[in-house]
Parts: sequence; structure tokens; C-alpha cells
Amino acid sequence: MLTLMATVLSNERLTASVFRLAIEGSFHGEPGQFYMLRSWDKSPLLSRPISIHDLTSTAITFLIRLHGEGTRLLSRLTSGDQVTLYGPYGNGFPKPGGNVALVGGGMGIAPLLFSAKRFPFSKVFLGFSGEPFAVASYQALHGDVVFQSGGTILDAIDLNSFDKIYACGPLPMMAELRRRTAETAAQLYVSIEKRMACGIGICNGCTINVGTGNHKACTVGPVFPAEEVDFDELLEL
Amino acid sequence: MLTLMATVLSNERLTASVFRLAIEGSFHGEPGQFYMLRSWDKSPLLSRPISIHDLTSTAITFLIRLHGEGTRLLSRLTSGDQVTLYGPYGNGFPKPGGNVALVGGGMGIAPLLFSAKRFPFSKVFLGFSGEPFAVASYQALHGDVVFQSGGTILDAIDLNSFDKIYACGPLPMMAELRRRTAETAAQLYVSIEKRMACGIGICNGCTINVGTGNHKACTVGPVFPAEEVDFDELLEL
Amino acid sequence: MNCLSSELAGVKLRNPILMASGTFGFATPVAKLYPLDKLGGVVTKGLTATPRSGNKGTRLCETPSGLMNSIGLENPGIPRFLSSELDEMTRLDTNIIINLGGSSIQEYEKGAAMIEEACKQRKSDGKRSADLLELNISCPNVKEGGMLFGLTAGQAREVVRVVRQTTSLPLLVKLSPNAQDLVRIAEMCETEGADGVSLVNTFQAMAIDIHARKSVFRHGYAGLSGPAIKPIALRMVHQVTKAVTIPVVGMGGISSASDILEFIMAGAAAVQIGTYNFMNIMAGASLADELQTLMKQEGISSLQEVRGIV
Amino acid sequence: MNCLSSELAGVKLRNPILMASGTFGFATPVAKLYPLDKLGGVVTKGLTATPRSGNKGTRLCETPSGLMNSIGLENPGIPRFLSSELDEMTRLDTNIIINLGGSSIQEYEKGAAMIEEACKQRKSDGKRSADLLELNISCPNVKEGGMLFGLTAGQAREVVRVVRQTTSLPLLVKLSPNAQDLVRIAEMCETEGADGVSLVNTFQAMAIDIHARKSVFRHGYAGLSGPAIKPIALRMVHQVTKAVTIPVVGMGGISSASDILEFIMAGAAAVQIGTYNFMNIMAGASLADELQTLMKQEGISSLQEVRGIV
Ligand SMILES: Cc1cc2nc3c(=O)[nH]c(=O)nc-3n(C[C@H](O)[C@H](O)[C@H](O)COP(=O)(O)OP(=O)(O)OC[C@H]3O[C@@H](n4cnc5c(N)ncnc54)[C@H](O)[C@@H]3O)c2cc1C
Ligand SMILES: Cc1cc2nc3c(=O)[nH]c(=O)nc-3n(C[C@H](O)[C@H](O)[C@H](O)COP(=O)(O)OP(=O)(O)OC[C@H]3O[C@@H](n4cnc5c(N)ncnc54)[C@H](O)[C@@H]3O)c2cc1C
Ligand SMILES: Cc1cc2nc3c(=O)[nH]c(=O)nc-3n(C[C@H](O)[C@H](O)[C@H](O)COP(=O)(O)O)c2cc1C
Ligand SMILES: Cc1cc2nc3c(=O)[nH]c(=O)nc-3n(C[C@H](O)[C@H](O)[C@H](O)COP(=O)(O)O)c2cc1C
Ligand code: FES
Ligand code: FES
Repeated sequence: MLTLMATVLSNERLTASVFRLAIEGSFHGEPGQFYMLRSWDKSPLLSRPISIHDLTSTAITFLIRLHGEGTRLLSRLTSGDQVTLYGPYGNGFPKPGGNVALVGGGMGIAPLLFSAKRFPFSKVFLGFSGEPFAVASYQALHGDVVFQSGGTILDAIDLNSFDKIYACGPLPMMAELRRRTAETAAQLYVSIEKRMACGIGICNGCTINVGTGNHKACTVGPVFPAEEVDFDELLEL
Repeated sequence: MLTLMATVLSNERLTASVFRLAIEGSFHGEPGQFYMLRSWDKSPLLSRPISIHDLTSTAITFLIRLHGEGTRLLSRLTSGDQVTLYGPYGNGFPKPGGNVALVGGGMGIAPLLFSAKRFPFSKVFLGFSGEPFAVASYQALHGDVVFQSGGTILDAIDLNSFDKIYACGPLPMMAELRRRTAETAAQLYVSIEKRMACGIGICNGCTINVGTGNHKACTVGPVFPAEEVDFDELLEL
Repeated sequence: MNCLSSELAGVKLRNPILMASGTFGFATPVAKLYPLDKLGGVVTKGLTATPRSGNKGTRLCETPSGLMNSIGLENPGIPRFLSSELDEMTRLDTNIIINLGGSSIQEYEKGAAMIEEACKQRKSDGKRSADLLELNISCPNVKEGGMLFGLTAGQAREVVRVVRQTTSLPLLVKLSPNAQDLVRIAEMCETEGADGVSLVNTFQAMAIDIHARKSVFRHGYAGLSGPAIKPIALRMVHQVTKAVTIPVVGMGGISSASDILEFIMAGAAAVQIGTYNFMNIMAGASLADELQTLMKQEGISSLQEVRGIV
Repeated sequence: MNCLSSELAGVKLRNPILMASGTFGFATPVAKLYPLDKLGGVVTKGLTATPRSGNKGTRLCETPSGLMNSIGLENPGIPRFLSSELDEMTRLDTNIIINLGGSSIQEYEKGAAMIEEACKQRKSDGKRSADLLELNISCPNVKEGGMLFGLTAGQAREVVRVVRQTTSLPLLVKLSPNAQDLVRIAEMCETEGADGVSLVNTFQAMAIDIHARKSVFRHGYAGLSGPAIKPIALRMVHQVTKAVTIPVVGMGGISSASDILEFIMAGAAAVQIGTYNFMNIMAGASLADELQTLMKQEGISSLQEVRGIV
């Protein structure tokens, strides 16, 4: 585990609300893991959990959607600014054997670029409700990219042709994917977002109740086997 | 009275801890009056009272010393940034008749540039404990500028040759000036700094007890006739 | 702005936004900045029967998202207020609430009686007068050595009873968050015939100047206000609205339209804006419009629709 | 680092900086980030006799300079803690304080008894054990419908008495700022034989989701911590230190060496760092050094020199 003060390389606006933040340094991480980021002193109080979007030997990249105050501050960073990163945290997607589908919905596509890089035999499905973004970087990396704007990307996936499906996106999408794969042979893993204070398992703020009992999304997750997740409970929040 | 969102023209660092902030616009004000400034949203909570350093038909200038969080944020502004200004507030130096000495100590020199401009028959005395700053702008404006680093500038003033003395600086300097002028014919006016929340007389945070009773430094002051000021009480804080 | 119209103890309010005592002076300086018909009403600085010069030493201290103050109830005294300030205030197109302080039962009674008399006189002269009286029951108690007065139900009851008997104005009682049992005091106010309660006043707090090795404030403690206290104030307002049937005026750290809506949803009949005035002196010029816009976004057609919904 | 050495209820502390319950887990995850010998001690997450799964729904919500939490005392239960976590913790080079929760007298007694037994056993096995017990007397009361337990002196006395009789560890009682009369409860703790008190726990607070038109937290209220509450917490610590002779551990919003010094000057024997850990996960790595540097600047040669000076 690392804690680092690092320097912004670039910050590109991809759409009105999505930006790609590149930070200089040699970082570690596996697909689906995340870092806790902050570029402010005491306000807002907490750091923000953000998935690894891409990782090279000289830089780490995050794909971020503007949401509230924290992401707004991150969006304003420019080359040369300082950021504090803690991580990598959590357990990412398991190393696949066989065919794997990487399914992202909206901002959920963020962790899938690094996943596609590390899992070369995967097929990538990107669903957007509005304007697509960042698709070119997936295409540059990978022949097999399907993307779609509007409707549901799930319709584009032949669910029977995969051994493993790794999904990240809105809860309703992941719940629907769970329903659709219930009868298939594919093992579904989903990445779950919970509010996090510490990122390392000391605050109990991110607990989710999975089939095997309480687990911390920051250390046991954020990726969980879908059959253990109680989507109804999560959707109720 | 005005409340304005305005644009920074320039921000120059004069010494390690003093900067000159110029803001675009046609502002009002008299020598010794001040504005409440903020360039942040909610933190810190209060705006900061800063004297008018200079005023032209197209810009207002402030001379500011780095003190805490608020002045630190102001010091980081660069051309094009937005600032919120409220003012002009308070009562400045009275219009002089006769000879007037403008006496500034350290950061207290700030209001005296605009004063020297408006009171052309004045003589300017600037005292610094360390490195002098901004002296050239006084000299450019005015033939009669005496400045000194270390010691006390008060020794350089022939106190008997002035009808009015307007002073701004550390309390001990102003208290000493009061003592030295007690026997002279010169009328001494001093500018007093108090913590201010509102700047317009609605919070009672800046009250000072002068000979004539309680007065609000933000509306009745910040300039008071020295004989009304209880320096001992102020020095006790 | 029909969707904002509110009522407080029989008094119609253009909107639920009142300016809190001690943070708006006697309103007239602000009237030069923006028209006060943007506000539901204004509360005067706390007034006492005799003038007070307030506390010496530092009176203000910022804290993270908060402000500490130790003004010490500096005010010109009720007689001077009645003879000079009130008249000017009645020319403002907004409701006027007089905040009454004191540090003994006698002082409260005397103050209330002066206000009562002046208001009656004005009425019989055909002049506008104050619309409500807000009784602040947690003022510094000079007799008992700077301690706060009115923090226990027993003391508070006496003050409320005496003032209720003295005034014919609609009566709000302003409660302190430092009270031992806030809900019980609120219930007591209802029993004693108050027309409403307002809360919270400032939280007793402390700041130490480590360099001087003493308290920043001469009196040791001071009152904390501002966004820092909002979550606690909201909880208290919620608790009190569930316990009493008289209207509750909510305040404590409100600094946005969305904060206002939270207090209304917690059950507040109206709200007061205090410290936020110092963060944005123009706050009152736009808050009502911002509230209306927010309500539209959230599909709320009147405050009544969501008041106390939580 | 001699100038920082402190003592708490007979236990020597390398420095006065302890990590607060619920904000440091069982310490081991942080030991991978920095050596814990930088700390005076660590307090465990609150433990109850039987495991608890904690609250459903949102558990965290940021406020201006504050954090609200509604964890609901999620913990593995004392038996599992004693069999798995404690052993690992005793390998850390810092003092260990066990935080004990409960929602009935019986539960507290049972928990204290389990800890007592295990600690005795460890001792007789020649193993290191916990150094102090911190009794948290304001836990959610499951029986009485989610209300808080231990807020009145009567209830609190019973719990303290039973635990005091059960444990041979030095006993700190952790007080709630929501108590009706904090000072009286602290005095009661001293009378009942507590070796010290610690304060404050979180302030009961509320946040409303205006879009959902309901409380952000399922249980309605939650606990507020962080820099927002510091001025109130400091006042409470000051009040309590003046009232009791047993040591007081101060906390509430501490986020700098200068905050620590304020609490020490207010009379605290030691301090705890809670929410600041989430603002800066490395906080504990440098705070002791920062405190030492600050003391040098201010010409303070030992904490004893300024403790309680205000
Ligand atoms: C493991 C993990 C990985 C993530 N990866 C990405 C990513 O790669 N790109 C991206 O754009 N977003 C990602 N998110 C979501 C991102 O953390 C939130 O959008 C962000 O925290 C919002 O902060 P804010 O201040 O802008 O919003 P606000 O709404 O102002 O935040 C208020 C509080 O809620 C928390 N919060 C709000 N939304 C979320 C959320 N969805 N998940 C967790 N906490 C939340 C914030 O952290 C903060 O504490 C991830 C979340 C998790 C848990
Ligand atoms: C009428 C008036 C005119 C002023 N003109 C100038 C000027 O032209 N140039 C300049 O450099 N400074 C001037 N000052 C002082 C300036 O306002 C303070 O240095 C500034 O407020 C410090 O803010 P901070 O956040 O940097 O410091 P902090 O110490 O962090 O501020 C903490 C709080 O104390 C208040 N405060 C601290 N020092 C002072 C002070 N000396 N006077 C009033 N409030 C204070 C702050 O406003 C803030 O509320 C003036 C003060 C007054 C009252
Ligand atoms: C500078 C200042 C002066 C105050 N004076 C009074 C007063 O005279 N009477 C009173 O009842 N409340 C007084 N208050 C309390 C406010 O009216 C209000 O109850 C409190 O500040 C909480 O609201 P806020 O957080 O919105 O400021 C004062 C508050 C401040 C900040
Ligand atoms: C997420 C979280 C969990 C907490 N859990 C406990 C607990 O289990 N037992 C306890 O006594 N206090 C608990 N607390 C309270 C803290 O120990 C501390 O008293 C409080 O947060 C105030 O200090 P701070 O402002 O420095 O955080 C918790 C606080 C937080 C923020
Ligand atoms: S974020 Fe703190 S335990 Fe997971
Ligand atoms: S600063 Fe508010 S009255 Fe002067």
C-alpha cells in the first residue's frame, strides 16, 4: 500500500461532465482496484474513491464524472497541480480463465479500460444513456469493443458465450444483468459503490451485506460475486 | 454602497509576505475607507477588511500582508480570477486643512498611498521594521516621502510642523505617537483594526470604546481622533 | 411568490425567511443594500431594559465552518430603541420581530412592559408597530457571575410566564441548545401560552489562544453559530416540532435554499438566517428566489405540502 | 520525545495522542501504513458481548467541516475479538484500549466479564494484554427503540458501577455530549471509582435528503464528529476538567497539533484523534512530531507545564 503526493500530468474534459485525469508516477494496482483521491486540504472532509482507469509505468489515469464538490475540485486540476493518492485499495476482478465480458454502464466503464488491457481475451461492452465518451481509448487497445447509446447494452451481449462477466455500472443495470445471467453458466462479478471514509477497513462505513455476511466494500470488495449481493437492499437506499 | 463581483487585473508579490492586488472596475471610496474582500465560497466564513490602497477610474488596488488563511487565498489570485468586494465602508481620514503628515508603520502604510494622492499638501512618513516595500509608488506620486527601516519613523517627524497627523500602523506606534503629540498643536487621527464580521454595523463585533462611548469601528471608524482612543485597553487584547 | 407564503403565530409572512437576532442589527443598514421586501421578516438585535456596552476584548473568532461570538448583548436599551430605531424599522416593508433579552426576571418584565406600552401607544396613534416578540431566555446572567440564565425548565418557566402576562404581541420563545432538556422547555413554553418557539441560539463553545495561553474570549466561553452546527440544530428542531403543537421557527447554520427546505421538512413553520449574512451580506436578496427555484425542481408546490414530512 | 510523555490512570503513554474508537478499526490495517510506535495508544472499535451487524442504509454523510455516521456499532463481538484481533494488536508497540459498548446493564456486565477473564488468562500465560478499558455509556439502546442509553446520571451510574466491579483494568468512562448534565455524570464517574473520563462522543444530529423527502439515515438521527464540533467539545472538556480530579481524555474534531495543545491547556491528560484519520490517513505518523515542534516554538518544555493552564 502506498500513500503519495503526486503531480498532475494532464486533465482532459471529455464531455460536459466527464474528465480524464492523468497523474505522474509509478503506481501499482490490479483491474477493479481503486485509489482514494484528494486535492484539497480539509474541506470536503473525506477523500474520494476512484477506480484505476489506466496504469502505465509512468502514470496512472482516472476517468471521473462530475458529481458534487469533491469531483468538481478534481475536475479543476491542471498540469503541475498536486494531488494526494492513497491506494491501491480493495479487491478487483479475479483473474479470468476462459471468455470474459467486460460490461460497463455510464461512468461504470471507468475500471474496464485497465481490465481490458490486463485481460486481452475479453470482449468489451460499453453502454451510455447519453453522449458516449472515452470509447476511442478502448478501441485503440482492443479489437472487440461494442458500444451503444440509449437502450440497454445488455441486449447486445450474448450472455451464453462467456464464462465470466465483469460488470460495473448503475445498480439497476447490474441487477438486471444478474437476472439475465441467473440461468446461464457465466459467473457474474459486479463492482459496488458505497460511501467510504477510510478505504482500508477501519471505519465500517462501507459495509455491505452479502450472502456470506457483512463485508467491507473497501477491503473485501468493491468487486463481489453477483449471487452474493442483495440488489433489492442496495436499491432501496 | 456597492457589492460587486469583480475581476483581478494583477497580483504582484512585493516581498515574501506582501502583495499588491489590483481589481478591475470603477470603484468609489475615500482615503482611509475599506472594502470587505473574499475570493472563496464558504470557508473561511468571513470576508476580510482591507483598506483602499489606490483608486483610479478603472481599477482599485489593495496592499496586503500575508497573515492567515484569508490573506493566503487572496495572495494566490491571478489575473482573470473573480473576487467579491463589498464597500466602500467606514469613515476615512477627514479632509485636511493645513499641513498634514501621513504616518504609516509596516502594513499600516496601505491606506496612505490613496491619502497622499487625495491630500497633495501632505508629507509621507513610512516606517518599516524589516525590508521596505511599495515605497516607489509613494515616491512616484509625491515629492515628500521619508522612509526608514528599523528604529522608529517617529523620530523623523517634526511633530510641531503639522496641523494634522493621520496615522496607521501597529498599536504601540500609534500609542507612542499619541504621547509625543499630546503637547503639540497637531490633531492626531488613527486608523484602528478590529475583527469584523459584517462591515456595515449589524453584528456589533467591532465595537471600540472611545471617549464618547461605544462606537463601531466599521461605520464610525476605522479612523478615530486619537484622544478618544483608549490605547491601554486596545493593547491589552 | 405564493408558494412561499407562510404564517407564524397568526402573523402572515411573505416567505418563511426571517433574519436572526444579532446578525442584522436593526435592519436599516441592509435596506441600503437590497429591498427588504424580499424577506419574511427581521428580528432586532437583542434588547434589554437598560443599555449594555457589551463585552470587552475579542468578540469574534472563526472556527471550521463556524463563528464564535461574545458580543455580550451590546444594545442601546429598549427606551432608545423605541424612540429612535423602531420608527425607522416600521418604514421597511417586512415584518418586525423584537428580540427581548435580560438577566433577571425583573429586567425581562420591565423590558416587556416598555415594549407593550410603546406598541399600544403607536397603535392608538395609528402607527405601525412590531409584529412579534421573540423572548431570548438564554442571556448572560450578570448576577450569577456570567453564567447563562434560563437553561433549566424551572427558571425558564418563570420568565415566560411573566412576559406572557405582560405582552399582547404574539410571543415566540427562543430556546438555547445548551438547555438540559430542550424538549421539556419547549413543552413548558406551550403550556405557558407562548405562540411559538424558535431555536437554536448559539452553542456554548471555547477557543484557546495557545500563544497567550488563555481563552480567546475574556469571558472564557462564547457562542458558536454557522454551518458547523446545522446538523445538530436540525435534529433539535425536528425533536421539538414532534413534541409541541405551536409553530417552531428553525435556525442554526442555514446557508442555502436547500438548508431551508431541510428545516421546513423537519417541521419548521419558518426559518431564521444568522451567520450566513456575514458569509454573504446579500444573502437575503436572493434566498427566497432560490428557494422557489429549488421547490420547482423538486416538484413542491407549496411549503405546506412538505412541512414536517420527515 | 520526553517532553510529550504522559500518564493516564497509571498507564505510561509515550505521547498523549490516542486513536479514537471507531476511527481506527483494530489498528492493524494502519500498522501497514506507518509504525504505530508514533502513537500513545489506540482504542478499538466499540465491542459488545454479542456480534452486531450494524445499521442498514447510508452510514456516512459529510457536513460542513463535519462527518455524520450511523455505523450502529457493527462489531464481531467480544469473544471473536479476544480470540483473533487482540493477539495481533498486542504485537503493536503502543498501548491498547478496549472500547466496551452495550445496550443493557446485563450486556455491559457480560462484555466486561469476558474481557476480564481473557486478560487475566493472557497475563497468567505471560502474554501482553489490554492496558485500559474505555466504557462507552452512550450506545444505541435497542430495547428502548433506538434511543440512546446512558444519558441521564441515574442510568449511567448503574452501568459504571457494574463495570467497575467487574474489571480490574484501569477504567475510562466515555461521555456523551448529548447527556443532560455532563458535569454531573463526570462527577458520578469519579465517585463510582472510574480512573478517568473521556469525551466527547458524537453529537446527535440530523440530515435530510430533500429529494427523497426523508432522513439521510434510516434511524433518523446520526452522530456528528469532526472539526465542526471542536469548539463545543473543548468547552465541555474544560468544564469537566474543572469539576473532577481524575484524568480527562479530550477529543472532538482535533485536526492539528495546535488543536491538541488547546485541549491540553484546557486540562486534558491525553487526547484522541477520530475523524481526522479520515481526512489524513497518515495523521498519526506525524502528529507527535508536529506537537513537539509547536511546543518548541511556543517555549513549552513539557505538557505538564501548560496542562490545565486555562
Ligand atoms: C470503489 C469506488 C470506485 C469508484 N470509481 C469511480 C470512478 O472511476 N469514476 C467516477 O467518476 N466515480 C467513481 N466512483 C464514485 C465516486 O467516488 C463518487 O462519484 C464521488 O465520491 C462523489 O464525490 P463528490 O464530492 O463529487 O459528490 P458528493 O455527492 O458531494 O459526495 C458526498 C459524499 O458521498 C460520497 N459519494 C457520493 N457518490 C458516491 C458514489 N457513487 N460512491 C461512493 N461514494 C459516493 C462522496 O465520496 C462523499 O463522501 C467510485 C466509487 C467507489 C466506491
Ligand atoms: C479597517 C481595516 C483595514 C485593513 N486594511 C488592511 C490592509 O490594507 N492591508 C492588510 O494587509 N491588512 C489590512 N487589515 C488587516 C486584515 O484585515 C487582516 O490581516 C486579515 O483580516 C487577516 O485575515 P487572515 O485570514 O489572513 O488571518 P487570520 O488570522 O487567519 O484571521 C482570523 C480572523 O481574524 C481577523 N483578523 C486577523 N487580523 C486582523 C486584523 N489585523 N484586523 C482585523 N481583523 C483581523 C480576520 O479577518 C479573521 O476573521 C485591515 C483591517 C481592518 C479592520
Ligand atoms: C454576532 C451574533 C450576535 C447574536 N446576538 C443575538 C442576540 O442578541 N439575541 C439572540 O437571541 N440571538 C443572538 N444571536 C444568535 C442568532 O440569532 C442565532 O440564533 C444563532 O447565530 C444561530 O443561527 P446561525 O447559525 O444561522 O447564525 C447572535 C448570533 C451572532 C452570530
Ligand atoms: C465512523 C465513526 C465510528 C465511531 N464508532 C465509535 C464506537 O464504536 N465507540 C465509541 O465510543 N465512539 C465511536 N465513535 C466516536 C469517536 O470515537 C469520537 O468520540 C468522535 O468521533 C469525536 O471525535 P472526532 O471529532 O475526533 O472524530 C465513532 C466515530 C466515527 C466517526
Ligand atoms: S471505507 Fe472505511 S471500512 Fe470501508
Ligand atoms: S463589523 Fe459588524 S458591526 Fe462592525
